[in-house]
Amino acid sequence: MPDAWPLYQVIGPEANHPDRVKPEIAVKIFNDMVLLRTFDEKTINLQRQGRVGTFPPSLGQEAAEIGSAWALEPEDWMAPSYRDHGALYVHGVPFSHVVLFAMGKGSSIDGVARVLPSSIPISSHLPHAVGLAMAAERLNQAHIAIAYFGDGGTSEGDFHEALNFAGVFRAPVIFFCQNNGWAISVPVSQQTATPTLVQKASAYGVFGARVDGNDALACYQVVQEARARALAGDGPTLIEALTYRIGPHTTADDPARYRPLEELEQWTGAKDPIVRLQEYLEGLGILAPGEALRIRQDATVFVNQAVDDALNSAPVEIHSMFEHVYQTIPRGLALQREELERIHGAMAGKGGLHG
Amino acid sequence: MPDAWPLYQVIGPEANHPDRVKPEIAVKIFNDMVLLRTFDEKTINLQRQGRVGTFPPSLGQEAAEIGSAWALEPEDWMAPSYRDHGALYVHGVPFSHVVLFAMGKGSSIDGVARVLPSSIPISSHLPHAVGLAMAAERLNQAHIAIAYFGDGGTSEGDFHEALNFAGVFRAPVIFFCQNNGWAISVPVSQQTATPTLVQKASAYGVFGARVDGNDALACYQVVQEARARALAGDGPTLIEALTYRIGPHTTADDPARYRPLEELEQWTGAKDPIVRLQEYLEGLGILAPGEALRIRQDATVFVNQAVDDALNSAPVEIHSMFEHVYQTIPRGLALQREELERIHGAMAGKGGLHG
Amino acid sequence: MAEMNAVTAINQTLSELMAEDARVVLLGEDVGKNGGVFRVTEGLWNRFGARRVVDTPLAESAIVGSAIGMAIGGLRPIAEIQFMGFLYPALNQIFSHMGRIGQRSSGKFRVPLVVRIPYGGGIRAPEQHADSAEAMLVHTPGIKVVVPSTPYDAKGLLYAAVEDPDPVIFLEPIKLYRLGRMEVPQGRVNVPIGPARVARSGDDVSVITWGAMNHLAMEVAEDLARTAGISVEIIDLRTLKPMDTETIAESVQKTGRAIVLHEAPRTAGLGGEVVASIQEDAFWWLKTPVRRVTAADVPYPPFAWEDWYMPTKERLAGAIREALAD
Amino acid sequence: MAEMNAVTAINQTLSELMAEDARVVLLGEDVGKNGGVFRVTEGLWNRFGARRVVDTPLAESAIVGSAIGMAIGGLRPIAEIQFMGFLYPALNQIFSHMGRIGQRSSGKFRVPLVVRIPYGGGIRAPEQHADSAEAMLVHTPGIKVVVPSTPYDAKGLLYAAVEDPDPVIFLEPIKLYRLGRMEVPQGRVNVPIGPARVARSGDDVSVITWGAMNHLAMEVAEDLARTAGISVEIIDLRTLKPMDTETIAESVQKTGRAIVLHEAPRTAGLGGEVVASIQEDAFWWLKTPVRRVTAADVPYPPFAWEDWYMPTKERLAGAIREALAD
Ligand SMILES: Cc1ncc(C[n+]2csc(CCOP(=O)(O)OP(=O)(O)O)c2C)c(N)n1
Ligand SMILES: Cc1ncc(C[n+]2csc(CCOP(=O)(O)OP(=O)(O)O)c2C)c(N)n1
Ligand SMILES: [Mg+2]
Ligand SMILES: [Mg+2]
Repeated sequence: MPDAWPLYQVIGPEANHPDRVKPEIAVKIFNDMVLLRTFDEKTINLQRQGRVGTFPPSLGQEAAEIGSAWALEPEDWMAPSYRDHGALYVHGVPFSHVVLFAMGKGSSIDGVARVLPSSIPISSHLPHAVGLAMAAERLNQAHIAIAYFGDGGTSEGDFHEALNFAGVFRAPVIFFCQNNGWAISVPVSQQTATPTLVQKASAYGVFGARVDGNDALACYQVVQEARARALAGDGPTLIEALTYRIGPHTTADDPARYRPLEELEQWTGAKDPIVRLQEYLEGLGILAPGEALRIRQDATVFVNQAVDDALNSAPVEIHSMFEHVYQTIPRGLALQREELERIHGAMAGKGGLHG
Repeated sequence: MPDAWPLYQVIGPEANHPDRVKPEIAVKIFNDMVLLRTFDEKTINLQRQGRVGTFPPSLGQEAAEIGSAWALEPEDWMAPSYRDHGALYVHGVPFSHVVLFAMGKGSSIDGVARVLPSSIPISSHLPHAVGLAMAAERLNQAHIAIAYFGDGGTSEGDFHEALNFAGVFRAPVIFFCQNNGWAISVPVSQQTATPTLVQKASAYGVFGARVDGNDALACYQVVQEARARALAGDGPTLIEALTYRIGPHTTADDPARYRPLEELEQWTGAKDPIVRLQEYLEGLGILAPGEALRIRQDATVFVNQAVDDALNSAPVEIHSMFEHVYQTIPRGLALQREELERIHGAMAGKGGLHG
Repeated sequence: MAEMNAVTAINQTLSELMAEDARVVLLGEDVGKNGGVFRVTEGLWNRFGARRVVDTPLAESAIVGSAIGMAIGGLRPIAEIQFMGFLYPALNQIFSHMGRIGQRSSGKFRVPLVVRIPYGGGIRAPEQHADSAEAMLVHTPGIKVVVPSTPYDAKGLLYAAVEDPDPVIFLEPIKLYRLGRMEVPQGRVNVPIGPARVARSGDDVSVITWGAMNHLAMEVAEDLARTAGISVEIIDLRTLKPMDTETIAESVQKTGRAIVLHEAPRTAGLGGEVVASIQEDAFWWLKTPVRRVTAADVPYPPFAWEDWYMPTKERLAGAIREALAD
Repeated sequence: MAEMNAVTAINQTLSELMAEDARVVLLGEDVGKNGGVFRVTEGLWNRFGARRVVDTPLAESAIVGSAIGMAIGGLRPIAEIQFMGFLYPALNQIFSHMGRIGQRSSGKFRVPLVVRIPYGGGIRAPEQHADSAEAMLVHTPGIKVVVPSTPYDAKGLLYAAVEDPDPVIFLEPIKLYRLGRMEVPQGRVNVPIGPARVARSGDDVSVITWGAMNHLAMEVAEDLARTAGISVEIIDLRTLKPMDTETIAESVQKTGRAIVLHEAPRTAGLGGEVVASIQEDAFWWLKTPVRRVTAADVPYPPFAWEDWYMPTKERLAGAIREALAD
C-alpha cells in the first residue's frame, strides 16, 4: 500500500507540505549541510593521509542529518550511530571531537550535549532512546529522545524490541531511519521484503512517516511534527528518510565492487541535497547570490580549524584508559594501571605510542 | 485496519470459509483434541501428586494445537515451544515422551518425528524453522517448516529477525502464533500496541492470516493453505490463531493473581474448542450420538497407558548425561564422567538419585 | 528485627528503596501485577503503581537496553531478568553498552542500573531455568557483579547496588530464595560491594565459593569437623567483580590448601579465575594443588540428572580429603 | 605449493569445500557480492552463486539461528559473523541451542555448523571491532572452538571444522589475516581439532597462547634467546575447546615455569582456565607461580590506547624474566 505512506516533501515540484521553516533557520540548515559536506571531504582526505583511522562519511545524507537535528531542542536526547556526526554537530558536539574519535582518541561526545556515545553495534542504541524517553516522561521533563540508524538497522532484533516497547509505553521517542539504499554491500531490496521501511511502523502501533531524505526542510518539519506528537503524549514515530549514500560505507570500503554506477549518478547532481536546498533558497531570495559561495568558503576555514584542534590535541596517556571505566577505580584495576605505567611509563612520558 | 485481517472461520454462524475437511480427518482431529485435554488434565494431577515437575498445559488451545498439526505431512519440520505437546503428538511424538520430559528425564522428541526439542527461550526457535525451510528448499525437498509460539513471543527480537529472513528468502515456513491472550501475567494488550498480531506480517512482506483458534477445522485449513503457498514458492505465512489459555501458565502459576474470572468464563462453555467441534460434527452427523463419549473413554485409557509407560521407565543413569553432548565424547569430558561414576556409581546402580 | 527468607528480604529492600527515592523504578516480565514468578516483587505494584513497577513486553534486550537509557536519563532502574537462561538475548546490551558507556563517554554518563537475575540450579526446574553464567559477566569490564547467599547480605548488597553509580548485576540464587530465614533489620543495611565474607573460620583448607554452593560448603564443613576433625574455612565471595582477592589470599596463606566450588560447568568457569588469583597471591604457601569442584562440562541436564550434574557433598568432601592427603 | 596468507588460505579452503560438497553453504553479512569485509569470501559468490553464498539481512541472531536450522536440515552451513563484537546479539542462539541440541534431542539431531568469526585487536580498528570474547565460548558445553595462528592451520582446522559433526566456532585473528605467508598445499590438509602445537621448543619456561599472541610470543622468544640465552617453549593451543591439557602439562612438567598470554581482559579470561589446568596437572613441577600476561580489565579502548591495552613484548619479556628469577 504505497499510498498509505506518501513521501513528505517541502522542496520541489511535487511538494505536498507547505514550507513552514523560518528563513533564518533554513539558512542555518543550509550552512550546516555545507559544513558537513566540507567536513566529510576533509576527513576522507585525512584518512587517506593516514592521519585518522577508518571514517564513515555521510556524503549525500546532509539533508537528513542536519534537517532532522535542527528540529530538536537542546534538552532532547540523541542516540546516534557511527555515521551521524552531522546530527551530532547540530546538537552541540564540535567537529573536533569527531576527528578525535576517528583518531582513536576517544569519545565523540562533548561535555554538554545530550548525545550518547555513537553506537557501533547496529540498532543496539534504539532501546536506550526508548529508556531515555521513558525517563523524561516519568520525570515530567518536556523533552524527547531520538535515535538515528540506517536501513540495515531495521533488520536487527533491537529495532523490533525498541519499537514495540515504545508503542506499548507510548514513549516520547523518534526513530529516525535513514534509508540510504545500502547496508555496506547489501541493497535495501535484500534487507527486507517490504517495499518501504516506514510500513514497519504498523507492526507496533506507532506513527509512521516517510520523508524525502534529500529535502532538508521536509526532514526538519517531519521531525518537528513527530516531536510535537511525542510531547503531546501521542507516542513515538518511525520516520523513514529516503536518501542515498553517495560515498563509500567507510573509507575502508569500495562500493565499486557491488554498486552500479548508474544508480549513483541518479542521486548526484540535481538530487544532491545541498544543491536542492541552495536552488530552493536562492529561488525564494532567502539566499542572496554569492552567499552560498561565501558559506562554502567559511565552512572550509571553520572545518580546518576544527580539524587542526584535533590534530594538535595532546597525546593520550595510559591512565586515561582506566579513568572512567568506573566512577571509582577498584583496587585490582588500579594495580593494573600502575603496572602498565611502570613498564610503559617512559614511553607515555615521551608522548605516548601514538604521538 | 481490522478489516484487512478477517477472522478465518469454518465452524459457527459467522463462518466465512467453506468446510473442506474430510469427515474422517475431522473425527481424528476431534479425537486428538480430546486426547490432549485428557492428557493435560491427567498430567496436571501428576504434578499435584509430585510425580512430575512443572507442566504447561494447553487447556483451551486444543483446536489450534491439533487442527494446525493435522495439516502437516510427516516430512515437514516442526519447531515447537514448551506448550505444544498437542502438535507434537499429532506429528509423531508419543505422550509418554512428554511425561518423561515433565519428569526431567529428557527430551520430548522421539526417534522418528521431525520435531526439534521444544524451545524454552521464547521465540529463539523461529530462526531454526527458517533455516530448516531454507535447507529443504535448497535440497529440493517438497516439505515445509512450521514454528509454534505464543503472543508474548512476538515481542522478542528473534521473532522479527526470523520473519524478516523468511520474507527476504521466501522460505517455505509457517509461523503459527497462538494468541492465547496472556504471556504469563501480561495480557496481549500490554504486549504490543497493535490491535492484532497478524498485522505484523506486513512489516516483513509475508502473508498474514488470522484464524479462529478455537475452530479446529479453520486452523487445519489455514495451515493447509499456508503450506500450499509455501510449497508453491510463494513464501512464508504468519498465522495468528485467536484462542485462550483456560488453565494456568504452568502448574507453578496462579492466574487468579492477575486474570479476571469473567474473562475466563467468556472462553469456557460454548466457546470451548472441543465443545464447538463436537456440536458441529454431531450437527452434521459426522459424529454419531454417543461417539464422543466413547472417544473420551478411550482417551482416558490411552492416556493412562502413555503415562504409565513413562512413570515405569527405567531410572536415568550418570553416563547418559554425557552421552549426546558431542557425537564423540572428548577425553576431558570422559574423565569427568568417570569421576562421577566412581563417586556416585553405587547410587546410580541402585536406581539413581531419582529412582 | 524480623526473621525472614531471602525473597522477603529482597522484597522489603525494594520496597524501602522505592519509598525513599522516587527515581527507583522496577521493570521486567511479570514483576508487576503478578509480583514476579518468585514473588520477589509482591505487593510493590499495588503500593507504587504501574508507572514505577513496570510489566514489560517479553523482550530482554529491550528490558536491559531501555533500563540503560533510563539510568542515563536520571532514573534508578532495577531491571529483572526472569531467569539467568533468559539473559542471553540481552547480552549485547551488557557486553556492548552497560559497562562501556562510562569509558566511551569519558565519564560524562554513568549507568546506575541494577539488573536482578534469579540464577542457579538444584530446584528441579524445567530445562534452561537453572543456568549459572556468572563467569562471562565477571569477564565484562565496567560492571560489578554481586551474589548474596544470605537474606542479610541480600538486603545489604541490594542497597549498595542501587546506590552504586555504576551498573551492578545482582544474582539471586534461586535455591536459597526460601531456604533458611535469618534476622534482617528494617532500613538500610551496610554490606559494601567488594569484601568477601569469611562464612566459617578454619585452619586446614579454604573453600572459596558463592551463592547456593555456600550452603553445601557449610554442610560439608560441619560434617567433616564432626566426623574427621577437619577444620574448613569457607570464603563466601559475595562480590564476584571486583573480586576480593585479598581475603582469598589471606585465607589460603593460612591454610595452604584451597578448593574452589561452583555450580557452573568447570571449563572456563569462574573457578579458573580464583585458581589464578591464588596462584598469583599465595603460590608459596600452597601445600597441594588448588582443586575445583564444579558442574560437569555438559549443558545443564533435565532435572533427573541434576543431583549428579551439580557439585555434591561427596565430591566436595572427597576433594577436601584429597587436598589434606598431600 | 603456493605461499599464501591466511585470507587466501581460508578463501581457498572454502572454495575447495564448496566444490567438493554441494551441501556447504555460506551465509552472513556482505559475504556475497562484496566478498566479505576482509575479502575472505572473495570470488565465491561468482563461482557458486547467491543460493550458496548468501548475503543475509543485518541480523546476527537470525544468521546463527537459521544456520542451526540449516545444519539440522541437511546442509553444511558456514556462517560468518562480521566481527566478534557483533556476535553478542547471537549469543542466545549459541548458549541456548547450538551446543544443547545434541543433548536435548538425545543425539537424534547434531548441528554440523561452523561459525567463522574474525576476532582480536591490534589493527587500529574502530571501537568495538577488536574484542576477544573466546572465554565465554569455551565455557559453553557442546561446542568446539578453534583458532588458527598460521595459514596452514587455518586450512587444516577449517577442513576439520566443516567435517565435524558438532558445531565449531572458527576464530580468525584479524591481525594475522595478511601478516606472514607460508606454503599451503592444494586440497585437504590434516590438522585435527584438539591437539595443540608446540610452536617453539624450549627448556626454561612455557608460554601458552593462541591466535595473534602466538606471534608476539615468538618474537619475544627469539629476542630472549639471542639477548639473554633464555629458552622459551611456546604452545599454540589452536583448539581452545576441547583444550589439549596434556600438551600443556607435558611442557610445564618439563620447564617448571609457565606464562599464559592472551589479548582478552585478564579477569575471568581463558587464562584462568589454563592456570587451573596447570595447577591440576603439573603442580608438583612448578618452580614459580604461573603468570598471566593479558589485556587490562577495561573495555577495549579507542585505538590510540590499544598498544597499552594489548600485551606488549615488554610485558611478556618482563613476566618471563620474573618467572626465571624465582
Ligand atoms: C550488530 C552489528 N552487526 C554488524 C555490524 C557491521 N556493520 C557496520 S555498518 C553495517 C551496515 C549498516 O547499514 P545501515 O544500517 O543501512 O547503515 P548505514 O551504514 O547505511 O548508515 C554493518 C553490517 C555492526 N556494526 N553491528
Ligand atoms: C527468552 C525468554 N524469556 C522469558 C521466558 C520466561 N517465560 C516462559 S513462558 C513466558 C510467557 C510466554 O508467553 P507466550 O509467548 O504468550 O506463550 P504462552 O505461554 O502463552 O503459550 C515467559 C515470560 C522464557 N522462557 N524465555
Ligand atoms: Mg544504509
Ligand atoms: Mg500467550
